[in-house]
Amino acid sequence: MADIWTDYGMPGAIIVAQILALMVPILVSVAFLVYAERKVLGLMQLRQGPNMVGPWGILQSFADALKMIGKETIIPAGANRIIFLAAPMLTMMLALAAWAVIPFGEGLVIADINVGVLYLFAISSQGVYGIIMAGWASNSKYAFLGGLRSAAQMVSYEVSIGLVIVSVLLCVGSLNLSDVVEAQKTVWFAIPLLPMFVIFFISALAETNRAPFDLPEGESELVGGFHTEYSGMAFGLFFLGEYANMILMSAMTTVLFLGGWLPPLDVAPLNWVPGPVWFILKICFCLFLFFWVRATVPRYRYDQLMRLGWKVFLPFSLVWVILTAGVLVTFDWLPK
Amino acid sequence: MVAIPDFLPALPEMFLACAAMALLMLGVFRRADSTRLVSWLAVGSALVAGVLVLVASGDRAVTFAGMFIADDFAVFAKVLILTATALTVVLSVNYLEREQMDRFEYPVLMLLATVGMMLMVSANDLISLYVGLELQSLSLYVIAAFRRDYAKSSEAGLKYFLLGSLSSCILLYGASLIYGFSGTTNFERLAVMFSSDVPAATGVVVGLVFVAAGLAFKISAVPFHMWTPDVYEGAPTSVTAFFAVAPKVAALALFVRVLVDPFGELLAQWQQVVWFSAVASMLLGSLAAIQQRNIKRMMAYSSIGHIGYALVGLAAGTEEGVRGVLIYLAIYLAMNVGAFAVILSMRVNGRMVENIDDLSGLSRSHPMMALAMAFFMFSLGGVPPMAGFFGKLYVFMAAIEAQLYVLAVIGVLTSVISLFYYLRIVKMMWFDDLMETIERPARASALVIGGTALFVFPVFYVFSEGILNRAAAAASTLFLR
Amino acid sequence: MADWPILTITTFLPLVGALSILMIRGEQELVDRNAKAVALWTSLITFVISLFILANFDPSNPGFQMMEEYRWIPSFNIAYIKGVDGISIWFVLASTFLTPICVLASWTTIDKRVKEFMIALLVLETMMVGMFTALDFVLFYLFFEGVLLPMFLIIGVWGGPGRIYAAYKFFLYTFIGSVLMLLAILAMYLVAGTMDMRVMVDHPFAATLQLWLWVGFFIAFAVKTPIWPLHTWLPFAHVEAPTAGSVMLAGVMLKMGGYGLIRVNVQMLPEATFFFTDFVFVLSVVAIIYTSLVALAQTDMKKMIAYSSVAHMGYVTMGIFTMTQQGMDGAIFQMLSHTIVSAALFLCIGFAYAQLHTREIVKYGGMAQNLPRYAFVFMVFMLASVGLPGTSGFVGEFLTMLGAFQVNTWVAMFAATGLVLGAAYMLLLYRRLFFGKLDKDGVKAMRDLRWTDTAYFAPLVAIVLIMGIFPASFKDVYAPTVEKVLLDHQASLKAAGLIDDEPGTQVADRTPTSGN
Amino acid sequence: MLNPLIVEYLPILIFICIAAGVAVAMMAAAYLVGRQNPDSEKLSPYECGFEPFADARSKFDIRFYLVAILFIIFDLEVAFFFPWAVALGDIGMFGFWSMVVFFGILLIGFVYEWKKGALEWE
Amino acid sequence: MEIGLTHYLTVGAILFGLGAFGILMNRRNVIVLLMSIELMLLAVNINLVAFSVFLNDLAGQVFTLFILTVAAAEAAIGLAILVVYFRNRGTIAVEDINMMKG
Repeated sequence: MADIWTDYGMPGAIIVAQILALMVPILVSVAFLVYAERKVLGLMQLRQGPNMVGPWGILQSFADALKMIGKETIIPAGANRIIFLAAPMLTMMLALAAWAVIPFGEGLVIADINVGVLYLFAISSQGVYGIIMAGWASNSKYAFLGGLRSAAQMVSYEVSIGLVIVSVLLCVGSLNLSDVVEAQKTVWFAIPLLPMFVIFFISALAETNRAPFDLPEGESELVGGFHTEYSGMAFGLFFLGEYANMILMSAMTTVLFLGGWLPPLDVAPLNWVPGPVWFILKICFCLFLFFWVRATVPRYRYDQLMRLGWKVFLPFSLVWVILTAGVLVTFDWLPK
Repeated sequence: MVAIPDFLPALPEMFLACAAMALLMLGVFRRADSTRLVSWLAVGSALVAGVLVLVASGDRAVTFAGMFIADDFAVFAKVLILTATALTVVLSVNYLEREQMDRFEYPVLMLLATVGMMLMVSANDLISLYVGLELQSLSLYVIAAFRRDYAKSSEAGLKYFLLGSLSSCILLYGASLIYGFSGTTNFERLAVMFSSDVPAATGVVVGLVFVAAGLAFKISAVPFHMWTPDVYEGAPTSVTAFFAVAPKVAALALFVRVLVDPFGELLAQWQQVVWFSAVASMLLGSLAAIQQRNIKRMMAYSSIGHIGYALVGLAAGTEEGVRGVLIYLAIYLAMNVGAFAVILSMRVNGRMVENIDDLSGLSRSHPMMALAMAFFMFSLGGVPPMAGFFGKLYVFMAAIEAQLYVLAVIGVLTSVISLFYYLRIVKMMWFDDLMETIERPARASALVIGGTALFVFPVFYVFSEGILNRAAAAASTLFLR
Repeated sequence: MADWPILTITTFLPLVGALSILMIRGEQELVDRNAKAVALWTSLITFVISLFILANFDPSNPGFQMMEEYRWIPSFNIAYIKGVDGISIWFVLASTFLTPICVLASWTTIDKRVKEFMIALLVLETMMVGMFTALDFVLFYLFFEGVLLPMFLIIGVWGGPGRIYAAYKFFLYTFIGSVLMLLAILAMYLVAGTMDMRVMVDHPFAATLQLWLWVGFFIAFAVKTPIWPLHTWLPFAHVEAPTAGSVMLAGVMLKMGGYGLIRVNVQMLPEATFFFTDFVFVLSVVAIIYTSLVALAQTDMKKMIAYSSVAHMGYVTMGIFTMTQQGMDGAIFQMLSHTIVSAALFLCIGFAYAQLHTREIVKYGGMAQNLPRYAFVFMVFMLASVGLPGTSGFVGEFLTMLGAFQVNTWVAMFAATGLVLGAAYMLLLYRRLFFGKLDKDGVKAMRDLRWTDTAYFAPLVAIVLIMGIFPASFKDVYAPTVEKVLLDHQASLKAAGLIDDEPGTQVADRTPTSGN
Repeated sequence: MLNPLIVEYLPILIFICIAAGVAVAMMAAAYLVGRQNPDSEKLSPYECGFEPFADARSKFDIRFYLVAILFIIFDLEVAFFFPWAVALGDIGMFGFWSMVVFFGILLIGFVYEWKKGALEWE
Repeated sequence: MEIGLTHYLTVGAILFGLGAFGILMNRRNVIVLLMSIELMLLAVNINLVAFSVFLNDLAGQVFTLFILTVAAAEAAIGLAILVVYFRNRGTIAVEDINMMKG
């Protein structure tokens, strides 16, 4: 018995503890993220934002959550029950699962697998399933079309994201996310690969169906998009998933381009600050960019969106990958 | 650092692939009415590739880490394939225009399929085999369904796709077993492995059976022939013409190489299977064709039968047998291209006709075409003095030499049965009265008809020794070990 | 003279003619006329050239003469070998002789697709001459089968109402037979290692193998000859074929079977031949009697002649397998005679058919009164067919019977019955056609032979009579060859231990009695 | 002890399980807490107040298929880029030029699509 | 229980069998056929990767990569053909693929 405990039980318990220690803050921060977004938007547009629930309205999100739990979960007639319910859960689950490989600091990662980038890429690609399932299962025209649009949009930008990641990998020579961060000791990739960084960030907006690419849920044409028929907690899960994804994308941006837990400059006052703090700060910066874009940029038309994805980002990132590789090979800068 | 492989042996393939891509770009940038230009350029590049193949012939070169082999066997098959492609593209040009499906992708896809076929016959590894096979198959799936507005065509494409990918799966499963139980996918290493005294693992034999089944699918040998008649009937006729020759040649050459080269030592294991398949193909091909009214369907069964004859040579498992197969393929190519050129010319009042009856009285309206078609039919039936006779002569000779007497006897008997339907076409054209006048064939088609007809009858006699020597050299490269 | 390839020229000159006809373009009528003219002149020139073969031929030499040999497919030991010996030379001449006659006979009777018809006829001639002169097995087989294609078209395109069935039957029967021959050829090639027929003749094949090979060849030749019971295609083919087709069919193509039996079965497979002799005798006798009886029952005159052909071919096979000088001499002579006589009879029927468009015997009658010249010509051929002394038919039948008597009396007895039956139906036919009352309007309106018709009947009559009166002039050409064939045959039988080599027994009986 | 591979990946498995558990729990909580009182009007799909007509999952624009198909192809090409990018240091110049060829082919396909209008939406 | 090669092969064989049965038994929908084909390909991949690991030889994994790529292309083409077919016939039921007998 003791062996089983030391061999399996103990490490298992540690892992579970680690996971919970990560997941709970994420869920909480999602709640605050919603609040933060509304506040930031409010400030940018010279209005108040939430201010009634709790001090400065800080408990707004929790109130919303309570409301959602209390609401009735409506499954429309003709909908495919199982898929209808599975879709939001899948979205939520994926948004959380990706965090398993994100390094918060040196060694501060739950699973330090050597194909971390691939895992991340794979998990974030799955996101489209939740949406297409929701759109299809709802048995509603708006949901269906919204789902299709959403899916098409996400896959379109997925390709560019993949190529962007490839260009980062060229400079790293490893698929391990910690290695990716370590490789940015000299300079953050956001600087040499600036165009890639931009593309990645914009694609991340599209991946998460955020403004200005939030037209799957463009109210004027498609009501609520793929979640038109969702209500209550089922809707809440989509909602949570979307915001969790935003944080995830920010984390990815941070890891890939902004040096992860590394301080901006490896000098005295800056490197006293622990890595995870830098990491969280950078995520916050990225999230702020998300809000900023939402507050300022008007929504794209669908054809513009697809054009941008296929005709601008894709060729550009393709060429950039080859260029990067060429430069690296020619000057023998390749990581060995 | 990775050593840079020798590209030269694969030069024709690379040229053709580049040509296909260049033509694709040409077509897409010229936009309107580029089909004719692209088609003729495709013919030209096929010919250039053929020249490259011939120039490089003679030596046995293995490159790309043992994946690719260029030997006389491959050269022979490639020349046939390229000839078939060039001829069928020539035939297609007018057909496509008249049927309003002249899109420049067509010749490009043909070229890509041809590249795949060339890879297939040059494959020296299960991986390159698979890649070549799929490049071919994928292109063929598309051109089978090339006539988008025509239900039969898309159904043919769908059917071909479904069964074709099923066969690919079967082949792959076999390949995985072979790899797993022998530890290698390379043909040479496999051959070395089997030539030792250690008996082959059961897994390898099972894998071989799967691979053979998958390939039998591609050559449409019985019992894996089900798709053939439907696809032949449904696909646009020019595509059917292509299907009937080039992929058959390539897949059969591949089949021969796989069975003879790496698995030659397992002759005892596969000979019975090939024997059975040959007999079944010959029987089914000749019996089922008799009741067909649609000429494309009839040609499908006919081609099943012909694969059976070619397999007779393979069943012998000897160098003579392989030589017979190669000669058979060469002749098969000529007569089938010719016959399809005639079928492609079967137009009445501006639309295609496919019924055998529509050939009635062809000798009245187009005596030369009817004569050529009679040549092809007699040749397909194996009636001397047409070239088709020699094809059968050599495979049967090999079969008798390998003491497969029953196979040879069944072979000649089925070729007699098959004469029933070949003769029926001759009868239609020559004995029956004129029903509807078929339009004049386009000049290119007429040239192909004339050329192949001449080949089938007198010209083959002049070149037979040359073809024979080439085939013998090709066959011998497979038996080096 | 000897240094130009006369056999090749004879073989392929008609083909050249056919190609030039193919090139003729223009007005329908003009094309037809030119086609006929080209065909006639080509075939006549070919005939003249073939006469040079005869002139150059040395009868005393039993081997092959005027040899031509070229490499063709050396890797399979296939070569282009041509040559004639005493056995084949007359058949070459028969082919070249009958072709112009056929062209003439079709001059007016063929009115549709004249061009194609002439081409088919000339191609047929090429194939026939090629087959008789080929000394390489592949070449032999190619020409042997190649005959089928033009003949198939001749029957199918220009034949009577049942032509399609007849053409199919003709084609498939012959083809099935010959594929078996192909297998046998392949087997022989694999044993002997060459396709050269001269080598094959000397090659001793294993006894059991010989039996199988013999069967393969025999079926092929038996269909072609035809030998009962494989003759059933023949009546249909004859009835439906146009006159020229029937003439070629009866005149030359049937002889291919007989020629093949001698050349292959007898010369190459002596032991099997010895083994199967009685079997062939039975078949021959049945053919003679049975088909004569069938002929007696026919109401269609073409069919009657067709069955009589089968009967006559029965004498041929019987004669060949007696393995005596007389028997084989007679068989060859019978074949030559039949070439002329049956061809002529078909021409006669064709003449009548062209006017009355029926072959029913009852539709005719009393023609002797208004068609005297026709009646005379018909009579000559009828008598030759019956075997009246002084006509060609007599010599052949007499010699084969003589040979048969030496070997097996019973066979000869039965064959003799066939002679009586033959006389019965031919005389009956003649009586019903030419005597009796001239009461049918159609018959009354018929015209007699004109000079154009005489142009092809006259030489036939002449030859029938010459062959009957001076048989030696024909026989001497091939007798030495036959003698050698028989000696070789006996030598191989001795070597195989099938017969005693002491003189005075069987061999003594078979010793040729006359060389001249 | 456990297989190192499992040690490395077990946390991920547990993580995914817990994530799924959280999602299910939240959904279940809503069911337990919220009052379920469905009626047919509530359950009918939203169609701006009209009665729903025709099948919601009807035919849709072919271009969505096209995008899906293009995505499959390109995503796989990207999948090929991954190992290449990681290993470029080992395969050097030859590896680079191989990929340039690959890239060229990809580019031709891309140009073809572009010119054929597969990327147009209006 | 140690998980050995046999287990992988069994899984592969079962998946392959399921795919094959899916193709042979399914009478409903062509999409299911496409999925069955994919299933079979994946079964092959499992085999190859398992062999590759147990043989300590990379060829199997290389093969798998090729298969994956080709499978994607195949799926793309298959879907495209299916779309064309659907536009012509208005159905993708398997039993309706019968315009040509045989």
